[in-house]
Amino acid sequence: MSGVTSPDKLLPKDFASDQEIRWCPGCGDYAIIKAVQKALSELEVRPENTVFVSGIGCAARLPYYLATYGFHTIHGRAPAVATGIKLTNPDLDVWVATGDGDGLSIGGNHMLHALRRNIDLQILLFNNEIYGLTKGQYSPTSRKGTRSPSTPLGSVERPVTPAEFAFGAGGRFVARGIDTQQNRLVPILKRAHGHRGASLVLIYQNCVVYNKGAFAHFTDKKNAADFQLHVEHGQPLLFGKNGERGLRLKPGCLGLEVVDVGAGGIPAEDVLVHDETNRALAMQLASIEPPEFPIALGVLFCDPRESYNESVHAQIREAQAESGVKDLATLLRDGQTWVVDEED
Amino acid sequence: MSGVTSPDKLLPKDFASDQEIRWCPGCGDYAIIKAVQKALSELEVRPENTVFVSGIGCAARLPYYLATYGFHTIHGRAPAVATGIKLTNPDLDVWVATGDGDGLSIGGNHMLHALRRNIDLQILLFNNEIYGLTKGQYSPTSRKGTRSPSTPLGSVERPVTPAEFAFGAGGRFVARGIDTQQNRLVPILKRAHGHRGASLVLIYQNCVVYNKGAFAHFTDKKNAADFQLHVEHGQPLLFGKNGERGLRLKPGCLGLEVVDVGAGGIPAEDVLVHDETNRALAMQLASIEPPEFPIALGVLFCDPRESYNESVHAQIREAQAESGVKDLATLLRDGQTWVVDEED
Amino acid sequence: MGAESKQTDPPLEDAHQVQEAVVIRFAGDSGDGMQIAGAQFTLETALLGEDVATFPDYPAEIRAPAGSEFGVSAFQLQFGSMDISTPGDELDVLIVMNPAALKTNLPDLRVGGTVIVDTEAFTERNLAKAGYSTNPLEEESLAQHELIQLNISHMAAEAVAEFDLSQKEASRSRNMWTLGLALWLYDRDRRATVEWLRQKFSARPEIAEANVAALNAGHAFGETAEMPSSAVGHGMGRAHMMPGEYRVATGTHTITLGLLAGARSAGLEIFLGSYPITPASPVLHMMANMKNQGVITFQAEDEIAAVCSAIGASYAGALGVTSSSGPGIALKTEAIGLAISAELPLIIVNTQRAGPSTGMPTKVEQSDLYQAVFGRNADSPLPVIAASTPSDCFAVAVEAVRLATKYMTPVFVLTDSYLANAAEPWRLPNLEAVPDLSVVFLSESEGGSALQRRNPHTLARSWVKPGTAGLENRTGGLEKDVRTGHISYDPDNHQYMTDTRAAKIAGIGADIPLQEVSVGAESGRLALVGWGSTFGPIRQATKRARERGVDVSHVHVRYLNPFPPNLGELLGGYEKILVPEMNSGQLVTMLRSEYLLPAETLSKVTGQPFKVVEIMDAITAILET
Amino acid sequence: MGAESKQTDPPLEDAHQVQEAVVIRFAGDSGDGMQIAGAQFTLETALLGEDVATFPDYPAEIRAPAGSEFGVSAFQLQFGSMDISTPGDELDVLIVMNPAALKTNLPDLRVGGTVIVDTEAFTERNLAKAGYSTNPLEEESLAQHELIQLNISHMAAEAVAEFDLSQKEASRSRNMWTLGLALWLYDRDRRATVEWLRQKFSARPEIAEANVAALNAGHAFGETAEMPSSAVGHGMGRAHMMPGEYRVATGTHTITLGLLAGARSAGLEIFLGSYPITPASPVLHMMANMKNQGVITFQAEDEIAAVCSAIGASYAGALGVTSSSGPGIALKTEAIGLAISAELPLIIVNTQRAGPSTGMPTKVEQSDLYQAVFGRNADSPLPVIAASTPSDCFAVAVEAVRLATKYMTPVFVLTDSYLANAAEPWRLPNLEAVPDLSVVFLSESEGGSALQRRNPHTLARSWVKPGTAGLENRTGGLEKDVRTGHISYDPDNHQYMTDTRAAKIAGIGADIPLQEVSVGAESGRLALVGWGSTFGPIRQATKRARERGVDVSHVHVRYLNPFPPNLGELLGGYEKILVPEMNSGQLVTMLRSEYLLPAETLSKVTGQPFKVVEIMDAITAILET
Ligand SMILES: Cc1ncc(C[n+]2csc(CCOP(=O)(O)OP(=O)(O)O)c2C)c(N)n1
Ligand SMILES: Cc1ncc(C[n+]2csc(CCOP(=O)(O)OP(=O)(O)O)c2C)c(N)n1
Ligand code: SF4
Ligand code: SF4
Ligand SMILES: [Mg+2]
Ligand SMILES: [Mg+2]
Repeated sequence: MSGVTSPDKLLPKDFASDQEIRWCPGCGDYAIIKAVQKALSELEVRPENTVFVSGIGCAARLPYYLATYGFHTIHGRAPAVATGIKLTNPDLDVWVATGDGDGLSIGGNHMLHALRRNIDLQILLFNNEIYGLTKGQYSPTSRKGTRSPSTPLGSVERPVTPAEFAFGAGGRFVARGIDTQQNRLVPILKRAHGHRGASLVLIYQNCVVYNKGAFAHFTDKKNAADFQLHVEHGQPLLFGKNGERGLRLKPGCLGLEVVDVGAGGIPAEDVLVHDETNRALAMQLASIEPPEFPIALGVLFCDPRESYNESVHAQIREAQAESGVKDLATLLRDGQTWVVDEED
Repeated sequence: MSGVTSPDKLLPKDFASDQEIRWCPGCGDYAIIKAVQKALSELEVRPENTVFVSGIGCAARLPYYLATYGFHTIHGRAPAVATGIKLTNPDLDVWVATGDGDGLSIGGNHMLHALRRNIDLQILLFNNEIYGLTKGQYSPTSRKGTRSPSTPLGSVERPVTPAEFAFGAGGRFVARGIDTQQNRLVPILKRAHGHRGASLVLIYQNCVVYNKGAFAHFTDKKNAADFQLHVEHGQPLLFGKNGERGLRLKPGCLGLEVVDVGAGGIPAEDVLVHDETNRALAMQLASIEPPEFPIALGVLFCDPRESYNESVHAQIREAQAESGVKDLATLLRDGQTWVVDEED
Repeated sequence: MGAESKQTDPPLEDAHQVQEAVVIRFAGDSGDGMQIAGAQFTLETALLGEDVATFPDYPAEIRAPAGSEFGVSAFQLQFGSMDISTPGDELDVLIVMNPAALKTNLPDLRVGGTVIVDTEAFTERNLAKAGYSTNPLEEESLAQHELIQLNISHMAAEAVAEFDLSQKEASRSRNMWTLGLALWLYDRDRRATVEWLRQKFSARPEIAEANVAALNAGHAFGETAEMPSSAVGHGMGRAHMMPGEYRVATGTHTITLGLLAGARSAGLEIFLGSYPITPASPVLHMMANMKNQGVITFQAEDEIAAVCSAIGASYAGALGVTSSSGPGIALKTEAIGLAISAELPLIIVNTQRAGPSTGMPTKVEQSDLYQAVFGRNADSPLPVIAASTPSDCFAVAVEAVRLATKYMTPVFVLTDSYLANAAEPWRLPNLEAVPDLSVVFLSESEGGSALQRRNPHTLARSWVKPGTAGLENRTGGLEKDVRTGHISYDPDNHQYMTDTRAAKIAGIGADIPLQEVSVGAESGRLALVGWGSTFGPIRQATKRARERGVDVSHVHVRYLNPFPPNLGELLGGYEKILVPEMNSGQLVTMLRSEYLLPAETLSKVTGQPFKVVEIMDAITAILET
Repeated sequence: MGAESKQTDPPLEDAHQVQEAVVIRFAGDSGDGMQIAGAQFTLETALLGEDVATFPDYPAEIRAPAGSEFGVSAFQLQFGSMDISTPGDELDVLIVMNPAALKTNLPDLRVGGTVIVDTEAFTERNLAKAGYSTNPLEEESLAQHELIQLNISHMAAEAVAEFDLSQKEASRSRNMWTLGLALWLYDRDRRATVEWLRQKFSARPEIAEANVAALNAGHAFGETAEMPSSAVGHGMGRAHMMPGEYRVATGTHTITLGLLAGARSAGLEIFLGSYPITPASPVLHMMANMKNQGVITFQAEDEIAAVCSAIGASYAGALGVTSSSGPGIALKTEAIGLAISAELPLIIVNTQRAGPSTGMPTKVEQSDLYQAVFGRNADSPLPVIAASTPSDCFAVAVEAVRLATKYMTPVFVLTDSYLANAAEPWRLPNLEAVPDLSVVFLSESEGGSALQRRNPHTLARSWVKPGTAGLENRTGGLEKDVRTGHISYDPDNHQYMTDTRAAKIAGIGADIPLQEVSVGAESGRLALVGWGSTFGPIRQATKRARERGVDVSHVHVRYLNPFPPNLGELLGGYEKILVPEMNSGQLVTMLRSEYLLPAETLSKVTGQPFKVVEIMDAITAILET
């Protein structure tokens, strides 16, 4: 964003760098970057105070195309690099852009620990269920049976569900969105930014070259109403063209079930109301999937705890308040010293 | 176990190697190895068909003391090495011995993917909530505030709950035990062995040197009855000296609650019955903890799926059945060939 | 011993027929199918009996925006009746499908060379995307070349009009039209291509037939149109190839088949633990395609798990292999130390690429030699061998299996992105000549520690397979007692074990072929010492210089650690030593240290292979000083 | 320049007074408190003005079973009025608390030396655990030594009887009793120890006082008992130390303080990203103890995250530091390449240990030099410097900060487990003499790419701190255009950037002190060339040999990459070059390659430091051939 001088609100396009975008035509990443630029603009953040950190992959190219600070690191390690940045300068807004391979295959451990520590990062995971950049091998989120260059007869692995993983790691903010739903994605990104702690935003992203239409069963227009459940805190969990279906507690067990609502079904007030601070509910929402259920989208969980960076710096401040910052000369003399005189 | 020739049932002591054990006196690892030896004996497995693989740490020393095959590899990587062993020779019983540092800090990613793939390993995670071998630094399971050489003012990190992590990773067998409870640990180990897929056994282990009594709040005699809930498939979730307390579904939400049972409380038949194939229940059991709840011990979850090694070999067999194993000469000639004659 | 050349040396009178080779490059958008056109031209050429070498060069981006400069994909090949060991320095013919391809490739066309363009693509929009402010076809800039303007797009579309194709599908046949023309220009068959098309599109025959029609139309166009005679080539006649059965193969094919051949000879299953990375992934892909051969491939969660799983496989009695490129290899170095300490066979294939760090993933470099030889903690020696040509990868792979299993050690195999992707006629190896590598697992305890029984000649410990009763043992990465295999912190024992590990690897020197001279005399004024894929250009440069009477020889080193035992003496016989490398000078460091010879470096680090002329210039320069 | 010695050279007449030093070793069970006894003896000795060098040697096991051989923990020190630079080859006095300690340590006691044993521990059970079938105290085997049998356990228990201690606590005072006796034997004060005890046990004064009582009792015993005169030593008089203020410090103290001093001078915050590993953890621990100094320490989930977090910290404008040992460093090599490519400062401290693989974690080795210099993918040069003594770690750390920030590069600092744990009198550095390392971040865009602005002298790019308006930029591990900093696959650009990275690091050669000769002449028959913690034994061996008239010099190299510019010329002045290293010969490889000098190797890989006599023997041997 070289040359920005006026403090006026920046437009989405002001967050575009001068680099020509090199994603494939039609790639879902184009839609995502638009949403990111819009969110940054609406958040009224400053480009100079914003850092995008990424690993390697198509997703990880994102920082090049944003007019903020950007660090395209190495495969899988973005959360670790971002942790160093955020701990060093907590005033920076630090975002991580990663893919299902970058973030959950080679980088799974850093993802786990970033979420566990609850360091204040916004982690955007572009899940296309494939390794795009390396030309289409299956990934840990690819469905069983995925044919790819490394699994010509179909993969035999059970995929991980990223949101479930996030809960297992102790994540305090878990949200899901779809690449092309800008109107929904922008608010999610803004919520993630507002959450002081690790915010994981899982984005279903269409890799048109190697895994085209992987999410069509719920993203296609004809399936959207029946298989997308957009959750909102305090609102009933309704979906269907006219909100004629909903979720409620399955009586006598710890599960959810789909019910018809209104005429011929249960009364609207009996539908479960979304409570984004209810971890058990959020975990159930993370697990349900078509065809039995819709996919739950939006902020599934947000229940903040003190962030790791806040705790680290609070501890340093306390220690300094207690003993003061010693000058080096004093530090050197820790323990006993003695003097050897000239020509003793 | 050099020199075993008779096919007679081996005794626990027959599974002890000739190596002098080098754990600290009083370490919980002594109790665990006894349970392991007993389980191996009762399972009537052969030492030569059994491999223990470990990373680095006090826990990871286990293989040296067992008269089976043993591979003490590098820090955090045992599940990956074990995966190679099991895929190569599925007839071997492959066990992994790891610690909270080895398995969840540096090795968290391999743990995730071993569980996700559901490869048939028995993974014993000795959780002492500390790095023993490197002299007492806090670990990812250490409670917030843990004072250790690397956190002299107390750790500020939120620990991970290993069982929750396991569910997030898609684990199909999750059990918990206490180092010194041999009578309970042995059956758990045997169940783990019986489960064809990745079996995670989490063992609370007392590091008497660096984290003594970390689990006293539920392992101490005086606390045992009130804070240990030993779950058993098909049995009600009761605890307390005389089973006078139990768990039931908290009405109207997705949680559990502790209730008094019998005189003055709810009738025994209203207490929740453990169903080890109910993942939602198992996840709740994984999360409850003192003081509000007891710690759930035993096989929290066991719901088998085809193991990764079975799938891999089934696919190979199918491919071979379809096209047959070609001889090398045929393989070389894949595509078009031509001949250059002598002195053409 | 240098790499075996597939060529017999041509009779002397042929030696100066440099014109007996042609260099042609197809260039277009990533989506234009240039790699396929090039590969098929290569196949048809090879089937004719000519020699050929190729150089595919494609962008890092998956599908870069159409028409952009960085989206240009090119395939270059040199063919002819002479010994072709490089894809050629300068282009004789350049075929471009759009302005960006013209812009980025024109500088490589020789003066007087032919450029064939698809005029339809020279729209204002495309010109702008390529950064042309005016149309170069209408300008002086092409005056030094023979310009042939054809509306390929249009003619291809007409050729396929009768088929029921979408517009996108129809436009994809342009590469076949172009190929047809190119095949006509050099009088080559189309049969193999037709066959290939029909097989590839067997599920959609209309596409196959449309492509065949386009191919034929391009060919027919050549027949009927008045092509400038300067552009029309001819069959060059068969090259002087060694007798045998041939196919076209890249280094990926040959290394994979070599590993399989080695493992079969050893009686071992192959287990490949790998993680995708450019340009190493094709080895994983090809291995994954051999499930029906019983090959187990494991796409691990990362490179660490990949190498560890391979170590586990070797521990369990299979041939553990892991493949990656520099950044991924970096992650494996700790685990390789474990394999050294536990003395397990392991083959590590590094398909090198340009660095440091992520660098230029699709570009060639051979800068991981230091990493292979020195890149681990502590004293941790292992053998390192490198392939010099696509064909050579086969023998190198077999040799890696031999060394790994005979010496119970990890072995590094170095190739690079050029070798992995370049195709050439491959003389199929005589499988009877593959050495017998049968592995004998220890089957019974003969007292003492099973683990620490060493072959007194090779110093290799015995390989014990879990599942064997009576040989249960514990091993790992801690130092082991020389007698019992138990953990030992004994000072003398550590010295002994360290010395033994070193002696075991050093001993391999006595078990490998003596270093031979690839071209030239066994002593003289100058030796060019190379390794890896610089083989072709060094060979050509040496031969051409010798034709001009320059006293220069080419020594190509396959065994980089340990060196062949006679290498020092051999190199001592030359007055000067120049080491061309696609790095900042790595082999040269090792040679200087080992032999205290004043070897000099010729470094090229551009992500592109050496040109023959660059090496010839260096020869001239060093001999003048 | 070699490492600065804290010693002024003693006047010539003193030079042969080798007896002016004593070597003593405390040995017992891991739980016996031998390390504390040794450390306190060291402190009292240093406070006397004598010189001292220590060698703590403890088992890998946390608390090995009591009485076992592998559970023996020992602390050796040499002290005296001469230049003490090693802990000594042979023991004059050995104090053992049990049979296992006697068994494992006796071989190191010189003929005629004194051995003091705690008889109470020589029970049948303990004898059996140590593998003694008969009681050695009753045997010939000790005839060559002066044996002093004392019931230390009993006397210590009596001394603390009046305090209200558990039996376990009471038995823990044995080490203080023993220390008291040892202090008496050599006429040393107890004040510092008393002070230390009272501070350490301030929460439990009864324990403090009991220990003081035991200390005093041991001392009193010496006064009153008839100790054989041969065992009684004396104060040696002050050593010829450089004037200044001193404290006792290990390499861990000094390196940590050096990093802090460097960072303060540079005006930077320190961020340490680390993961525990023996023997490197103490650096993490000591840094973690400096939270009140604003130091951020981050115990990462693994070594990869550790180095990456440090890179992130440097990116954000702090001084990123990461610390580990060989196996952990292996995991960092990929990320170090990123720091090289992105040109960010980073300090990597490797406290080396014995390998390969897990090896012998608590034992010393200096075998990661190859890894530091060569151990990355691709051409990825960086500076490597090594500390030679505990004191020297301070200056080396400051220098690392200077190089990292001035040249925008990762810097390797090599120490080892000996330096990390060994204590010696440390002359406190003159803080005014710490160079001004002030860092200037780029604060405004002066046209062109912020990232690629290079200082024409150092070739370092400018450091841009996120948060700075107008300088927003994108960087990473892909190759960057020399002008814009954008991703570039341009061949010439890659050559240029590779050359620039190489030139930047090579240019450091002109910015470091010339190599000096540590002991001896600037030319002659033989140079011993060392690096790292071999400084002490090489220095002593050289001095002793010179006393005997042997023409040998000691050159100690701090700058291992690049070498000091005069090193080649300097070494060229000696007839022979011998390179003692605690590895299989790594520096020697680099010297031979760089200077084509026939340097030879003196390798010791036992996990133990060189003995002076081993080097002296090697001097004799090489000069005889
Ligand atoms: C250490 C290392 N290993 C492997 C690679 C190769 N690599 C680059 S991106 C990638 C996977 C990308 O998948 P994902 O994260 O899902 O991103 P996408 O391209 O699908 O957006 C791989 C395997 C690398 N660059 N570095
Ligand atoms: C690559 C590497 N990093 C670090 C270490 C040092 N290390 C050894 S064990 C260990 C942690 C052990 O903790 P845990 O797994 O909990 O086992 P415990 O000793 O507590 O049983 C560490 C950090 C190592 N050996 N290798
Ligand atoms: S390969 Fe897939 S993810 Fe990558 S840019 Fe192309 S469409 Fe997008
Ligand atoms: S340090 Fe702790 S875990 Fe390790 S052996 Fe000792 S008591 Fe057990
Ligand atoms: Mg992806
Ligand atoms: Mg632990």
